[in-house]
Amino acid sequence: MGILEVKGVNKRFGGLQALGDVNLSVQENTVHAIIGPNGAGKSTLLNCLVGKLIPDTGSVMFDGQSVLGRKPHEINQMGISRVFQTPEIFGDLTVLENVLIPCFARRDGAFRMHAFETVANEAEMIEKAMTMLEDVNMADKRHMHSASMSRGDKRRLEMAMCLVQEPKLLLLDEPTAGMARADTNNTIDLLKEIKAKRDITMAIIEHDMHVVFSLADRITVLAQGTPLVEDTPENIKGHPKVREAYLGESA
Amino acid sequence: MSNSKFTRRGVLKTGAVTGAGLALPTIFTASSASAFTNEPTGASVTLGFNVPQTGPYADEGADELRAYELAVEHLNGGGDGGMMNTFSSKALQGNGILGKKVEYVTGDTQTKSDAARASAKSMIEKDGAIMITGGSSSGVAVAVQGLCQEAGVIFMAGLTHSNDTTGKDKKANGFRHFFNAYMSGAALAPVLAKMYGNDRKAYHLTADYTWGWTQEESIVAATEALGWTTVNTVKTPLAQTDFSAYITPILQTDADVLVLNHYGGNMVNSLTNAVQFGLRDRIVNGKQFEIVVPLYSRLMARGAGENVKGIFGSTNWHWSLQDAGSQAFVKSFGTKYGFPPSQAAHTCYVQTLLYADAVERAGSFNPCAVAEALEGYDFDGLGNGPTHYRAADHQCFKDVLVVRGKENPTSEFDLLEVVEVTPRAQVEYAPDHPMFAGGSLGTCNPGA
Amino acid sequence: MLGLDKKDWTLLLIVAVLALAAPFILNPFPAGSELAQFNAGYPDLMQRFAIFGIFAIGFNILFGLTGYLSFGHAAFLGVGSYSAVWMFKLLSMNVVPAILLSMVVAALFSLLIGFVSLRRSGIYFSILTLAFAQMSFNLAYSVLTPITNGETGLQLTLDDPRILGASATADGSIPVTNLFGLEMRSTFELEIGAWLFQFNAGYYLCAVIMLLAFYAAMRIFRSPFGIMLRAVKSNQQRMTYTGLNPRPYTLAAFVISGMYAGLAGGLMASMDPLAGAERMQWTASGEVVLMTILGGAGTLLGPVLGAGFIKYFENIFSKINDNVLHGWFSFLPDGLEDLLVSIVHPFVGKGWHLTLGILFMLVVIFLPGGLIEGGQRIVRLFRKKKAPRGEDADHHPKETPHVAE
Amino acid sequence: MDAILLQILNGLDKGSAYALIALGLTLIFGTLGVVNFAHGALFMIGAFCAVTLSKFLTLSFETVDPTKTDFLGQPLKVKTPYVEAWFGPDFGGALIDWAVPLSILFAIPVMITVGFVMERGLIKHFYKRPHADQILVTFGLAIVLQEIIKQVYGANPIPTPAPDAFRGSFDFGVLLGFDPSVIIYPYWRLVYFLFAAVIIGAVFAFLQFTTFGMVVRAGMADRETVGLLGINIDRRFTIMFGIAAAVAGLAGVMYTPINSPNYHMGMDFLVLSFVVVVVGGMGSLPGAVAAGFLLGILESFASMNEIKSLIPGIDQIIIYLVAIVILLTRPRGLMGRKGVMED
Repeated sequence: MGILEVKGVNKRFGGLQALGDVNLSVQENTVHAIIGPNGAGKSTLLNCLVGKLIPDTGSVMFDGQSVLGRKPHEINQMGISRVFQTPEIFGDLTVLENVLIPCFARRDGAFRMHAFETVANEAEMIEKAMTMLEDVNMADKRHMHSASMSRGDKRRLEMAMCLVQEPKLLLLDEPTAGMARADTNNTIDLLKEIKAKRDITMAIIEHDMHVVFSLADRITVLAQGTPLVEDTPENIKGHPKVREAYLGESA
Repeated sequence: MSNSKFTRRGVLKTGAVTGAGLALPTIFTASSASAFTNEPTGASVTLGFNVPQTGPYADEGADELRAYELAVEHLNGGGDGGMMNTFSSKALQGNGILGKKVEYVTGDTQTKSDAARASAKSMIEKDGAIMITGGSSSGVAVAVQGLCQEAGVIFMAGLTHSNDTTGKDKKANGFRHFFNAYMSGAALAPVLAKMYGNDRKAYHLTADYTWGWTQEESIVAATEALGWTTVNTVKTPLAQTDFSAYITPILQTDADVLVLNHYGGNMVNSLTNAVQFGLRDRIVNGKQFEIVVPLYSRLMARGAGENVKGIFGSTNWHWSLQDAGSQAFVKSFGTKYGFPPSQAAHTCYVQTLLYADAVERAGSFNPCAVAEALEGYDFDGLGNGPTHYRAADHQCFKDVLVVRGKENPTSEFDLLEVVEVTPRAQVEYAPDHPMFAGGSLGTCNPGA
Repeated sequence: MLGLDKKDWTLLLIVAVLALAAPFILNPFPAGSELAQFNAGYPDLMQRFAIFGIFAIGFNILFGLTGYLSFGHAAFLGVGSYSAVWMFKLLSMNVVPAILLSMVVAALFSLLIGFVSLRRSGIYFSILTLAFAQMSFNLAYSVLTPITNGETGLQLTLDDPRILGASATADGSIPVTNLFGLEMRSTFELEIGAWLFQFNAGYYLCAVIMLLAFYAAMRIFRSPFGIMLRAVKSNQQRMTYTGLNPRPYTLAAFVISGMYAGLAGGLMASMDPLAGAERMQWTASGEVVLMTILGGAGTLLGPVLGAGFIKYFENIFSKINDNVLHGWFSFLPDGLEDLLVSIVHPFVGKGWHLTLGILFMLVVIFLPGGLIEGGQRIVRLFRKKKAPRGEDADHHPKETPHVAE
Repeated sequence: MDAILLQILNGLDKGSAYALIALGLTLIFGTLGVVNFAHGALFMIGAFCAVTLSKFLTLSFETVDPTKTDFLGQPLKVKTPYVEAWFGPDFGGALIDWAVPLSILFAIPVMITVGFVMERGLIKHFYKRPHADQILVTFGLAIVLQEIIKQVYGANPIPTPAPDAFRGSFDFGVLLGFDPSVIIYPYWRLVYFLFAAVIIGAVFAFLQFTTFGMVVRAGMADRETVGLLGINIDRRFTIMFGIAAAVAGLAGVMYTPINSPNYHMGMDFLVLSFVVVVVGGMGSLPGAVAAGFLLGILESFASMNEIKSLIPGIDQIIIYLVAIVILLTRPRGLMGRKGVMED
């Protein structure tokens, strides 16, 4: 039994079958990659996992509970954190504040009127955030205005914001999309680093084969909204169906 | 022009010895020695002129301010003396008030009761004004009157036509020279009956706020007493600029008279729209359709252009009056500014003279003494014939003018002609008349 | 101490000193001098500074932190005033119950409007709040006259059925508002040489409440809640995917700022027991927006400065008439005097709107961060002069300005 | 039935003014991304173009008429307009009579110039600034403009009547088989409606069928991409601002005979036109026009006695009520695009 179990999920947009009978199981402490060509339904599937879309049929169980019908913030509170294609951070806030927010979110839940507490007095939270920042080598940038940082630093910060929540599942939505090769490699290193330091379950939606094969323990190949095959990277590499459907002749 | 401005306080304080003197807690800002708020102790006395300087009534406010400046000039012995020469009381000498030079401060009411009170308060608290006067709407007049009552200064209302000002909202410290909605109705109705007959069906459009309501009530009562029927009374929002949607329904009724209980910009627009829709060309029940504007403002009527021609209404005063007082006022105002004064200017000028005269007669600036001098006072020579300041409600009783938009104006000021001067007796009413009932004067408040 | 760091304490202390010494500071010119026209140290205006300061501080909690631009906040000030006056009419002339009720009513009203309006964001939210406020104003002016007394404004009368206290005083006037017996309008006057200073009980009540309001706002700015509100402004998407629900945060901010507005309204009625409908008009809502942006949205002190700036112009510049102008320039030869008067004339007295409009434009064009930024620039200028070539903040990586600045 | 017909006409007429102002606002917002609180002031300036021209045409010399006296009892100075003296009372009088339609010729260059100056001198510096700053600076500009007009022309409304030929009313009812003078409508208001329809049509045609319009529309959809194509979008946007100013100005010119213009008429329309624009959906031109007419008609219906007696005061709040209902049921107004002015 995986921590995330997707069973028989269908989603139609008008006449378009975006997801057709998707089954997926993500095991704890693995990196599970979901790959597929453009339009394969990767993003639709992700949106069904985080509560942005509701599947027409099927079930999505996370940690033994259904996520269907829950709002994105509720699903996050269940233990799923998400990294976006382009880093989504709080640009008007400092780096430290950016990391403090998820700390508070974990401690206080979706809403709390902590209007008369003082951030400066939250030693425990600050320590937790600082440890996290040190972990991603950003401690010296804690007072920086996060919008003014480089894209690589923003990505690092976003990871830190997700990791500090100690998620049971970290979803990564094409974390290297649009990046130059060097940046992609940096991101891969960062993820490897993260993975090496802790037990973590990740689901990566990715287009870039290089990234996938560097990180994933298991890979699901999606084509036209349906999973073609699920296997280890080694087996996927040589799988004829995958070569045909996804990698084409270029591979 | 080179007159330096000394406030009461300035004269007082520049002579004061250096050192700290702590006064007792007082109401507003009277010094411990004085018997009433802002008692003038120096060589001058400060009056507060609170008029709309911004907003839609700014031009009317500007005209009021001109009248006040003229009045101050006359009180201080400048100019030709204006109506001081024709005023039945001869207490004013042209040497200021009680020998003190008259100074003034001005404020902007913005035609909002809040802003008007703020500016009146500032004149009382900061500039030491002993009397507040002015305003161009009833809401403001009632609000400022209430303030002056609490502060312990006299309020001489400017242009305010609502029955409430000297009705349910009357105050012991407040006085109104201007006429009111009841008087408009009482003066206008007989003329209307004479001109248009006793068998008329009236349709009212009324500005949806207190002044509009009191006027509607007054006109309905006065016309119905003469046999007219009221087909409908429709309230229109204050902010309305296009009245077409309120005028077209009239076409579906058998009403043959439209009464516009609007003032200012509302009046200009509703009248313009009514004429546009050809109401005046209509024949209903075999009668010519007519429009009536019970309260006329010449300044605003200009905005309606040719549409005012032949339209009946009432007014407090008009520059074409031939009595000596009016002529003297028109002459000094016209000579100074180049155009004739409005009714707002007239009432403000008269109110200032009446206040000054009352102080002279009372021999004191104490509001209670002044109020006593004004109460029940009979005077003449200020443009409206023999006039009586009634003690019971502080309302002036005088002749009321019924006017009509002139067919062939000779100049841009010559818009109205006086049709009838309705004698005072005809517009009088008992102080406890139902339209005025509900409030009480209270007692005079000197502040200290 | 009290949850503030040293920097905040300094700021609070400065504001406190300024507020308590306002009667001195705002009256720098001797009474009777030509410049006395610019004195603002009289009770009514000082009260207004404090009251509109509270209003703007509250508005800034919503707009400055969450970025939600409400065009209807005057409605909360209005209902606050109405409830306070009704309290005076029906219960007691003591200001405490009146102010409390005005905050409660404003809170309920803002909860209702906020709940509906916050279903949309951006300009759609702004127009929803505007629509609610304009409806309130239009109805208060006309059909709700039995409750609001329409055009004139709700005021006290001699026959109010007051439960605690008499309808009228022994000498037949309307009782005055008080704080457990201390009359709000009572004023101490202090003469020092040519100067006259007025210490008004009402003003000090307003000032103390403003300090409390300022302190509360400071705490909110520094709290985790405050960070959440800034997160709403910065990135709502990230917020939801961090497990936070932005809606209750914004609604809480909306209600808090509504309560600030209600408090301001209640205080206004306590200083002067009249509640006019114009208080609810969109122009009044626009005014607090202008105050906040003019002073510096998102800063603690900015809104207070902006409020003072606008109220100063409204009350001081509008009173400068030609007579005063002639007084100022009377030392000049007549021709020059008249020339100067005619040059200045369009900008003062009835032209004060023009001056205000020009100043708005100048401030927005040259000081994008509002008056606060102007102040910061001046401070920076002095610092640079003091320490030429020295270590300068500009050489460090850009840090976020502390919100208090 | 006849009452409803008349109210529809009233609504279309009111809607014409709303739609014209909202159209200009949306053009400016859609192309430049600027929230222009000074747009009402442009409408007002247009109206005062008509006032200025009619003042100019009635510039007069004075002759003394000893038979009459003025208010001070002195011989009356009779004013005769120069144009009447130069061109004779017939043609001169006709010129004065036709002052408002003639003002269109005068207003177009004036308004385009005003628009250019505004855009180049002020607005362009605010493209990258927050909307709040744009609102503040244009609001300040609106105050300055209206105060200048107030200092020149005073606060009172100034009558600017339509030409004599348009002063009567058109009897619709007779055409439709009703009794005479039951359904009548003033000629000038019909002219206004037709004029608005023509202007709206012209603006849409211009955007739809000219290359210039296509580029502007593309720019409204995606400014950066169009800029990358090497097209000087900035200059086109300046021209669009001029056009928007002209549309607002012409709406103002033609409005003067309906209601005498005064200095605050721009502010009176400003809030309503913003409501109209938002109800239509930010950035949508058809939305702005549709919302203008919709709100105009609903406002007229709400003014009917039958409806007012059911819900007292409904005419005071109808526009706002409709705005609330529409915004709550349709998140981005009638035709708004996603993501525009939502943060």
